[in-house]
Amino acid sequence: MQTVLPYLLSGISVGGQYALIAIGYTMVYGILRLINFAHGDVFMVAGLVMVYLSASLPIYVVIPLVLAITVTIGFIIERAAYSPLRSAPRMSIMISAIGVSYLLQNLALYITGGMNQMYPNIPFFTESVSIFGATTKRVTLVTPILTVVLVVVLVWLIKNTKIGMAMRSVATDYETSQLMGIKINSVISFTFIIGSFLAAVASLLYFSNYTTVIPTSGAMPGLKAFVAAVFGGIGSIPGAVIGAFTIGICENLIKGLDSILIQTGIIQQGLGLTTFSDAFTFALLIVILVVKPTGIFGEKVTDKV
Amino acid sequence: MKTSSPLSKQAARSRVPEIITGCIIVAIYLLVFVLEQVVSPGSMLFSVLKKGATYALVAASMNLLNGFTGLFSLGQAGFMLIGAYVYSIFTIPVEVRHSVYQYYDGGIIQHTLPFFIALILGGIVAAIFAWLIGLPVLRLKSDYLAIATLGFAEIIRAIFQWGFLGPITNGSNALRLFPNFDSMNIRQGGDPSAPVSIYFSTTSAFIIAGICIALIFMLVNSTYGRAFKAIRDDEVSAEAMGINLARHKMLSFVISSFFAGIGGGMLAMFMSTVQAKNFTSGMTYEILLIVVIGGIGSLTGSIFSAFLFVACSEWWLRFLDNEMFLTPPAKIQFIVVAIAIIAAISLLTYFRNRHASPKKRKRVYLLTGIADVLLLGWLLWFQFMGGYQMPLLRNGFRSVVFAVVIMTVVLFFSRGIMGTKELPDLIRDIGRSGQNLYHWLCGKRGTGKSLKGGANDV
Amino acid sequence: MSESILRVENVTMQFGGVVAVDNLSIEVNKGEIVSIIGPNGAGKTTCFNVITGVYAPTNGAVYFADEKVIENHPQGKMKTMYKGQNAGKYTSVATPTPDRITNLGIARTFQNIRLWKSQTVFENVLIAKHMRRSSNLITAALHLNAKEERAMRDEADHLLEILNLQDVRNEPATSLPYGQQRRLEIARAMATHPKLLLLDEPAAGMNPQETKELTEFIARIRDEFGLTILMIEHHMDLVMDISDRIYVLDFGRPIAQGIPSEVQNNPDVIAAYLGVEEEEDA
Amino acid sequence: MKKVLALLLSSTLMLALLAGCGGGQTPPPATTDPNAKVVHIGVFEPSTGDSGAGGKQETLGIQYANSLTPTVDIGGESYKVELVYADNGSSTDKAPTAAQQLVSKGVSVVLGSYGSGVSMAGSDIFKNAGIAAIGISCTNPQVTQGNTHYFRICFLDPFQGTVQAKFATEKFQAKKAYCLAELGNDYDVGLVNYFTDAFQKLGGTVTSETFPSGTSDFTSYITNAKNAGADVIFAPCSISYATQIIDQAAAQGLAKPIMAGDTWDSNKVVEAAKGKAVQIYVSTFYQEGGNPEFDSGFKTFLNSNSTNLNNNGGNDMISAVSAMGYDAYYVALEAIKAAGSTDSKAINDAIWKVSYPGVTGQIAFDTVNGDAVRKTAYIKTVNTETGVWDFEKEQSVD
Repeated sequence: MQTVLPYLLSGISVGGQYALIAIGYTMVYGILRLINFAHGDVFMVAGLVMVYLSASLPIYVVIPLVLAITVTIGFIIERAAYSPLRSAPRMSIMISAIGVSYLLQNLALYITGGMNQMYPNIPFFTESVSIFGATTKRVTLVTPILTVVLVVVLVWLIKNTKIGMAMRSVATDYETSQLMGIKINSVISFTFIIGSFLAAVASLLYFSNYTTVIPTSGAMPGLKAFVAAVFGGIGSIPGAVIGAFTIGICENLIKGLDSILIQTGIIQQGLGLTTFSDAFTFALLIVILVVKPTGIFGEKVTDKV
Repeated sequence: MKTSSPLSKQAARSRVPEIITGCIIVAIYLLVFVLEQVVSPGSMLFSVLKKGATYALVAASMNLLNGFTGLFSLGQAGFMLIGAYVYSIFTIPVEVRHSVYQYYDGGIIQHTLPFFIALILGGIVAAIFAWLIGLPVLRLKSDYLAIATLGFAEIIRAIFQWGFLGPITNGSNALRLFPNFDSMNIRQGGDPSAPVSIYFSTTSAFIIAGICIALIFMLVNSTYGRAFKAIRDDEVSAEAMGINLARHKMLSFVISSFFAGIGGGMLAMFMSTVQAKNFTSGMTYEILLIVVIGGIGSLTGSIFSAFLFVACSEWWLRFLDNEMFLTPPAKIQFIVVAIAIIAAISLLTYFRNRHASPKKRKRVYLLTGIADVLLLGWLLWFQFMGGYQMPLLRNGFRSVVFAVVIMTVVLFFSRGIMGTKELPDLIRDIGRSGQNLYHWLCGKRGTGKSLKGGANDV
Repeated sequence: MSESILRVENVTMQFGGVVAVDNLSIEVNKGEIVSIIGPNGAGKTTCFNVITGVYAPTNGAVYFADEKVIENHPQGKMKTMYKGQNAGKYTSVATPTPDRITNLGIARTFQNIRLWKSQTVFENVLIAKHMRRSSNLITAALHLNAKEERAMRDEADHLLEILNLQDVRNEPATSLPYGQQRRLEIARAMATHPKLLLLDEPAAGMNPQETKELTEFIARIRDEFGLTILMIEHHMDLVMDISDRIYVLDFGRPIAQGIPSEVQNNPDVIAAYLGVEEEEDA
Repeated sequence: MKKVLALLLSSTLMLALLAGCGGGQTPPPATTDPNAKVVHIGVFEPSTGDSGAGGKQETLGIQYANSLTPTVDIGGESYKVELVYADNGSSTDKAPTAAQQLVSKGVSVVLGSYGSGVSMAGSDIFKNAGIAAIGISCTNPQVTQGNTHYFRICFLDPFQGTVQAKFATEKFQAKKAYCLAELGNDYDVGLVNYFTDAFQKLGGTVTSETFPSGTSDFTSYITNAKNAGADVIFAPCSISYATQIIDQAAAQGLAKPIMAGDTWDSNKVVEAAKGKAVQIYVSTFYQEGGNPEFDSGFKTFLNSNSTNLNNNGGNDMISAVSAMGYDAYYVALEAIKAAGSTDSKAINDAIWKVSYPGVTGQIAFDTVNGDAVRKTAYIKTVNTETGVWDFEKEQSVD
């Protein structure tokens, strides 16, 4: 247990951050059937905004400002790049998402001049604490708790508020909801706002932990969060959270697998398994898709002939 | 519509556009060959042509899958990686293997194959991998298929980087010193150090890509190609008409991967080093964008846009990456051009939205107006108060401009350059519009309308 | 005349708790025109989907030319839900994909027209000939099968001529009016060289004149091509005119069968169905 | 009609754009004498990507040297030296086109690159064009091995790895080392390989691991290092990863020294380590204070212009690669002078014989591969209180 614990800890922490991003993916997919490839980059942009703002403003002003700006960016992206393509084939809108992602990354590259940016220290978050003999940043412990709290709030919101009901209705049947007088555009915008908000929160947590922001910072976490969303059954929020934690933990266990196996005496020499820390995520995804094509919590859909 | 059908039937039977197309293709090959002999071999032109030919092939192979069969796969980079590795592993001369596989005692493969056999082998290995991958994933639907193939590409990348396969793949290290396009140049007496007598590197890239694309083109126009299109349009009725979905999807997937593998081998020849780390999902996205810009379902479009894409990203837009200082006349020139562009875009928006709903129209006009005022104000400021440094230009600006252009294409020209047309169709259209334009210019008002009809008729 | 070409035996199709088809048995003999009628939601199209292999039935079997092509028995969750009287009668599982069924000689049209949108009328028919090709991938891709290709095109043109679609040969399939699209669906199905043709509401959306033409046409192709036809139809004129026999379904159950005059006078049928339909017609 | 209009408009747009390009290409500085003769030197450096920061610092050294000596005498005539830049994006797939870009601009000699992988990837292009390249800080032996057109002024990885191994055993009496390299980075993998060889020869044991590109979570790797019982950690990766590793090692309370190669000699590393409980030792080419005249001049150059300061990472700390870039420029000038022409072939032949006293030491090339003959490396350590590099010692292999 003592050998595995540090890996579990970092796994849970990463999983929490993935979860917050994954919710954005899963909600957008649930409503628009769109893989929002730009979501990971919104997360990166939130990190950059933090870096640039904190250079001149105090931290307690910056954090709400970062949240607000990220939400605005998410809203603008939806209005500018996705809403004109509402009636276009699904492939075009997905390609538009790839285009936005490309644009955000290149814009970030241009603005930062290709230099990696150091994320500011958020007091309290970045201090080291000791737990069960393992030392880690406090944010590692805060992340899963905050994630769970946010998810509970979100689920409550979707279950009980009017806009939440509208979201569920749009997710179930797009056309009918429109006929029933639900304002599709505002529901979709709201979904993007929530997704971007969570991405901004995730970026606060993630970059407090891994303090360098580069233009491609969002790509891998974004992709993994999406995999987590698919893994848990896209469209389902608890599924996304469980998927994210699973992937976070598996990923870190793979990184430590050589070390664990050597310590427990199963193998004598490393197998170089760390090479597969990213690939393993995808292997897991493919296994799930083949066994249960709609993910763990996904609903089965049948085509009508 | 009905009245024009005998005419269009006649047009369909006419072979003239096909003949013109053939002539154009031959002319392009001759031109490339002649250019290669005339222009300095260090020119960016050849770099762009070689990479363009490579990307054209890969884009065509992706179009076969995504455009013609309707399978949304994002695994192209993975299959290119396989092709590139197989090609380079089997063509590195034995005498330099020790230096390339420096950490693995020269590797375990000690044979070399002629380059074209290695290229084809690369395609075959990619096809075999595709078959294995296709067994589980081809049952998945649209987005799930996309993400699963994307995942497989990442897994393939990790496998090729794995240290334990080092004696074959050189681990994560680069493979080098294999024959590249420049080795295709014909040298005096066949001596590799002798001066070049006939330049053949770019032409050879064109020939390889040309043969492969021609094969894809013929496949698409065969009964199998028609079956692929049926699957794209409606899987259920395709199956009901006796088309075996699993088999045909697999065929398309395997064939597409075969050509992607060959494209990978060509990319290896172009880059002259191969490293698994470069074959990322970003590469797949680039190719996907090429396909979309060219038109999903048009091979001609893929070829055009591959060259356009490569030329813009590697060559024509490079100047945007460098800081630039203007001379006073150049500054005025710049401002005039900038105003012209702003005016053109504003007019375009104005005309595009003339018939939109009043609410939308009002909003669009307002936004355009504000943007115009801001930009013109800034230009005025720049003319009278600003310095002589060209604004915004510095490293990375090229990519930003490029991304904006791509977004514009995706949003406003979602059918791409060619839609689903091929070159002969285009020539046919041009011919028809030419006729119409002629009539129109001669003042026949009645036929003036058919210009619009002709242009919209797909 | 009594040579059986299609036999549906005790087929039950359950979707979760909904029983769409309940213990249905149908027999179609060679050369017949048989109609299935019944109110909306009676399970007619589901029955077609079972015959063509789109759905695997919960229970029952389908025979084509006295050969068993589909057989299923309830499994898993269905087993606990299924309470049919045939439990245990069918033991093996054989559900070929639709293309296999088509290959055997059963072709169909669709109720909600499913033409290939981006293809022209001619191409729609031509593609359906793909299944009967003899060339393999390589000869086809290298265009070494010119002779076969020409034969395919000629046959497709021939079919268009028969169905009077020659005028719109090069139009996009979806630009045609409704009636022509239905005819094109029939042409496409016939291009697969079927022995049995399943028509799913071939006259839906047609005006009386077109319906009349269609009636004659169906009878004609039956005779010319030696086809057997099983069809679902709501136009009673059409059904009563050309059907040799009629099956009536309601709530997934067969409630009557026989020659048109028998069915027309069956009180169950009148109660369940015909009365309603006639009101609509009037 | 609308279509025609749209076509007209878009063609105007295209024309305007083309005109814009044409306008842009007019020779930029208004002061240039059109009759002055010019020799072009290519700067083949990354300014984006993982090694962007290092590449920029190296370029700064070259620019500084160019600002001091903007002309060169060839055969009694004064030629203006013009630098031509191409960003190889730190990636081996962008490097060939960047190299081609330089070739097409007609450069006489190339300087660069920071990073061995990109140098190797561009090598063939230069070779085919008959242009010589002078590597500045690409330390992998393969860059120059088996060719006659690639030179370098820095030491090599077998040397650097040995220096590090020796330093680890001498200073920390290390018996176990944990090595971490980025997958597919020739520099990392090569250096780790040579370090491992040397360290094992000195009687130590090594655990090596690799991480995929784009990794930002190193906590598990640091745990692995702890579990392996390593006395030192050797992680010669790009700066992007370096800052992460330092930060996370500090957070996890890793008490062992972290060692790395010349890539870590960057103010970004100092910035990351400042105020944290970590020990960092790097081997490098130059130590600030080695040549006060260069130091003060370069600092003035940096502070004179905000872009320069930004490219140096926001402060005026001098990185060894800047000094190397500075030296490389003068080596190139020496070669041009010796060749007596701007012809790239003649320059290539002349480089073999160049011997130049640079700020980083005497530079001369061996006759086999064209590598600089260097005997010592400087070991530096971060002073985490003040946030500057402290000189540790001069280490040689003997």
